[in-house]
Amino acid sequence: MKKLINKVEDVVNDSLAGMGAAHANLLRVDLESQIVVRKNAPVQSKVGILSGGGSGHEPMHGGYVGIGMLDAACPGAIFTSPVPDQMLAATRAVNGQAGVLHIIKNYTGDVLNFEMAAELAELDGIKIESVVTNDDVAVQDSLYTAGRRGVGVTVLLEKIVGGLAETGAPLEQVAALARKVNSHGRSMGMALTACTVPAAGEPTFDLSEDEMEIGIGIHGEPGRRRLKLASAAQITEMLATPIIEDLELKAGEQVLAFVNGMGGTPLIELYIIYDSLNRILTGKNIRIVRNLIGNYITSLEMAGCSITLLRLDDEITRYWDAPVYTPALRWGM
Amino acid sequence: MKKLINKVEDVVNDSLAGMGAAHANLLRVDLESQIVVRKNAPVQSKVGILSGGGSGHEPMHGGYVGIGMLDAACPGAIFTSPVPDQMLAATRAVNGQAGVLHIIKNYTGDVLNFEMAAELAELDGIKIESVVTNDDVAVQDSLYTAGRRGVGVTVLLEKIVGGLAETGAPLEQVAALARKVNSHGRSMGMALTACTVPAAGEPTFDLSEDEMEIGIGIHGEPGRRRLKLASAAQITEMLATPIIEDLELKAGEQVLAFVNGMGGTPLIELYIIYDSLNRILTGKNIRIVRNLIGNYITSLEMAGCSITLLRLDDEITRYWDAPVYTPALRWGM
Amino acid sequence: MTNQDIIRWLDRIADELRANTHYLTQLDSPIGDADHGTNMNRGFSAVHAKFPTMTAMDIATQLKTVGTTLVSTVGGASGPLYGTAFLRAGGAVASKQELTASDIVAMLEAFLGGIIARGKAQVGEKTMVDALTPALHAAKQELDQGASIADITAKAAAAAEEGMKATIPMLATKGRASYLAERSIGHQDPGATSSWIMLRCLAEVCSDR
Amino acid sequence: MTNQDIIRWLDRIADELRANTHYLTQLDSPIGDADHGTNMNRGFSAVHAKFPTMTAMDIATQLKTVGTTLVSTVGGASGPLYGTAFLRAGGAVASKQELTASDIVAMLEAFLGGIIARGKAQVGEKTMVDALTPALHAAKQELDQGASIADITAKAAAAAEEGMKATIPMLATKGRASYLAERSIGHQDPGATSSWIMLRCLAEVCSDR
Ligand SMILES: Nc1ncnc2c1ncn2[C@@H]1O[C@H](COP(=O)(O)OP(=O)(O)O)[C@@H](O)[C@H]1O
Ligand SMILES: Nc1ncnc2c1ncn2[C@@H]1O[C@H](COP(=O)(O)OP(=O)(O)O)[C@@H](O)[C@H]1O
Ligand SMILES: [Mg+2]
Ligand SMILES: [Mg+2]
Ligand SMILES: [Mg+2]
Ligand SMILES: [Mg+2]
Repeated sequence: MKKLINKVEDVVNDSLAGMGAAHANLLRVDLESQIVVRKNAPVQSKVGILSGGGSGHEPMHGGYVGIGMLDAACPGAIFTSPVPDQMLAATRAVNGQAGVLHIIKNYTGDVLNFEMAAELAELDGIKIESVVTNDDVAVQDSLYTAGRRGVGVTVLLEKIVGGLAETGAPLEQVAALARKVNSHGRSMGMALTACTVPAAGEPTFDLSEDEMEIGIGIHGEPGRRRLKLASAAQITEMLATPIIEDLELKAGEQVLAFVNGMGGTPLIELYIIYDSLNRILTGKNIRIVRNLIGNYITSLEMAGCSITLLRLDDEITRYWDAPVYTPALRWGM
Repeated sequence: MKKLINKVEDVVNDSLAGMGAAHANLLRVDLESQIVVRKNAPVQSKVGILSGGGSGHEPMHGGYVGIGMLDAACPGAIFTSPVPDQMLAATRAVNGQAGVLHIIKNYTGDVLNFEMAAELAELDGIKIESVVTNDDVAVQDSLYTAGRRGVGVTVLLEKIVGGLAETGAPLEQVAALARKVNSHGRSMGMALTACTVPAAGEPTFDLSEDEMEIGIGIHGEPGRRRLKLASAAQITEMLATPIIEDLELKAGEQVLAFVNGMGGTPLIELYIIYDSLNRILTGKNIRIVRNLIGNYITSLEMAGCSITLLRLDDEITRYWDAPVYTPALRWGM
Repeated sequence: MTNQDIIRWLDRIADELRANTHYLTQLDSPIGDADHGTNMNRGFSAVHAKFPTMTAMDIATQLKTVGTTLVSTVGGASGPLYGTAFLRAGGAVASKQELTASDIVAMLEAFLGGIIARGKAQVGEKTMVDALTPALHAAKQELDQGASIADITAKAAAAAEEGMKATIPMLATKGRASYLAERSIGHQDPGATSSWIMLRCLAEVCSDR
Repeated sequence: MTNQDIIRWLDRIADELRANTHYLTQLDSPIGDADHGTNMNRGFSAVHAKFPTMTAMDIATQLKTVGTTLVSTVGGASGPLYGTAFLRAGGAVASKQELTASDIVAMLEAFLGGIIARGKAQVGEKTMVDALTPALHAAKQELDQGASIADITAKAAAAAEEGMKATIPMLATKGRASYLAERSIGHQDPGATSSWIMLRCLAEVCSDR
């Protein structure tokens, strides 16, 4: 295992310490509670926007704390949902008397821990709404299973909902927009290599020189299918087609196209994927009117990418465009 | 070789096409001339800021074309300096009658090709100033050698000088600031893994599980020394110490600290390095008042990092803070 | 079983989970996210650190302390699941100074009940439930036949081991492994394995008495 | 040597560089950036593509066309270096219809002169100059002794090969390899190797005539 780390058990803490030192103008890191909180939190009368999940997906979520996006993030151990104590501490820290929105990616661990945290917060008299993202079309959805994973849409949702919350909108409206964004977005990912959880010390799976995994999540896990390596154009087709079909995107519609790197894939390759995606969508007369390309929701140093498409309407576009100032996303200010 | 590419010979073109499609609001990509040009270029009476070099260092340089930074970039083949024709085409495209600054990283190929381009541009009657960055303390400087490489400072310089140029400052002043920034900055890099040039198809060097290279550049080349893998804190010490000594940084001075990923190292690790760097500098009472952390000048998918320190003064800080809007760096607008 | 036996049980679990950290994490690699061993070890190390204050507690408080400690330190799916399990187990033995055979079976029933209430999994979904359900059945059967605590817990552990092995051919429909669908087949469930470890430790403590 | 021989020479170079692309790139890996073969092949493929228009040109124009083509397509250090070399070589044989032995030596001298003027390297810095300098000396010596074109170019190629091999123990002080300092020792310089290939092709064409 080759990583720029000190002790395996200090990875998350050391990284959070660096983050806190680097972005003291935007946020503070509370190492004891293991939370990242917007500097001036709680913002009175503003809905607090809180997310969290395992670490290893950087910049998600800590990198999205700041103005116009998250008010707090709870980072768990690598690939492990944080615990209710963190979520409760963060909820209290961002409660500006307008309630708190919990943004949860659909994984059993995240859902269960946030569930317990919400129960505890409500005992405190804090109004909580929870939204679970589940945009991964690689996974079959069913009432009888754990359901689809929450992946790329989470990043977009956090930005958009954060934009609305900044206007002082009430909790119900913020939660409704969050649910709409989730229902408007779908994602699918693939891996060229596995990644290594520091505490495990070895790659989560073996993949030979000419193979890839299609339909992966963001936890270094294998995907739905192992296939022979294909060209960027073919891979883009494999990822985009199920998304377009599942979203039932029609000619004339407008989307935000998000090409995300899994952590170890350089930008030069992500632009190649974007080029293919643009050709596919243009061919169907679906218009990309906003885009995001880079490493935004990652799986440690895994090589690979995911594609997310988000159907845009005026409201979603407006809050996507709204100013944001966080370590990882910044515009308009 | 596992990469998200189509044909090996199309890597740069496909990626540029994606970039052009994604950022049409900021720039246009001229695939025939192989240049990336600010959308509204030439800006009349503004010094044109041009840089270029081999591809494989993304987002450098194309990702820095836009408002407040570069007016054009010339991407060469992977790790290969672009040719004078590209530089000349770009120079013409950004000449707003106030002259053009060529920002060149100190590599024989880049220097020679830019030299030829400047000769041709001057025949056209375009005023050219050239600034060569050479900030890599891993390399001994000498009149009788190729000298120090240009690495991380180049990114900072392009931003700062681009900020000044946007004010309409004359070419001599812009070039003088560029030279000052170069003289105020030093860098050093390290690699945990090699990288694979697509056309070569195999890693540029072999490194065993417990080894690292210290003193690398940005072209996938081995470094000055091969050492046993060390902790993030030790590595940071190895990189920062020669920089601090070479810059003769004193207690009370202010710096911009730039922790750069080589392409395959995830952000979580870069923040660990930043944490160590912050401790080292704080220990010497050197104040980090600005920072940049992420993949900004890369070596394809290489795992590793580089540290750059830039001594700040009021002028440099002012133009670092000035608004910038490019695909890869954006603030203040 | 006294409150000192509970400490012995927890101590043994902590030891075994430490020794099996890598093994459990390896089980979690092909069908999960390579953290189950680390998670469980983190949780029971935290429990272990609380022993000084726990020795004087009654059994119910001990078990509830384990529950809240796991909830606060494990994270992931296993934190709330095992956390709720121990909380409910504690609830089932409220104010008991010593656990009889039937108390132990009631404790196991509440333990499993907590996991099902939290995680909504049924038998056959390739989770902890697949180790704990046969274990509970076996324990009940032994109890009905008037067996000793040592025999009850030994049979429960043996049934848990069978149940754990039976997860290998299962197709997962709950937890992370469900994302792999058919590809989850052929791998032993890490959570069923940690459940078996806990029951094995219980049996060992009970046979040592 | 006629303008048709020049085309034959260039054709041979293009063939050899294509065949040796991987080899040259491999030489450029440990002490460079793994692109010399790709660079040279790209340049001479572009030259090759211009043959239809080049066959009717005089020798000087042919060589200058090679120079400008290399400058426009190779990039890196080798583009301006070989580009300038061919431009100067063309200048040295202005208006010649056929090259005599002394014209060929003059062409080689201008070729090396171009590389030195552009790159400022001296003998012993582990570059192309270390193959070309002994080649030029050998050619001059042969010329002074009244040798044939075939012999002159054969001896020049042989000397270039020696010079190329002599770069192995050298410590680089110019080009990318200089960044490695002591670690550049023990590796053959890729540019010296491509220079040898060009001279070998010249000798082959001249011996075939
Ligand atoms: N809904 C559920 N009900 C019961 N057990 C579950 C459920 N979901 C997951 N599990 C158990 O949790 C185990 C994984 O735990 P762990 O790896 O610690 O958490 P995570 O899956 O969040 O990484 C699985 O092996 C499985 O036995
Ligand atoms: N200053 C110089 N003078 C002469 N030859 C040089 C000089 N610098 C580099 N070279 C030659 O260029 C070769 C490398 O060419 P190439 O790999 O194509 O360019 P780059 O180094 O830009 O990647 C070296 O092997 C060396 O022979
Ligand atoms: Mg987990
Ligand atoms: Mg090169
Ligand atoms: Mg797990
Ligand atoms: Mg090279």
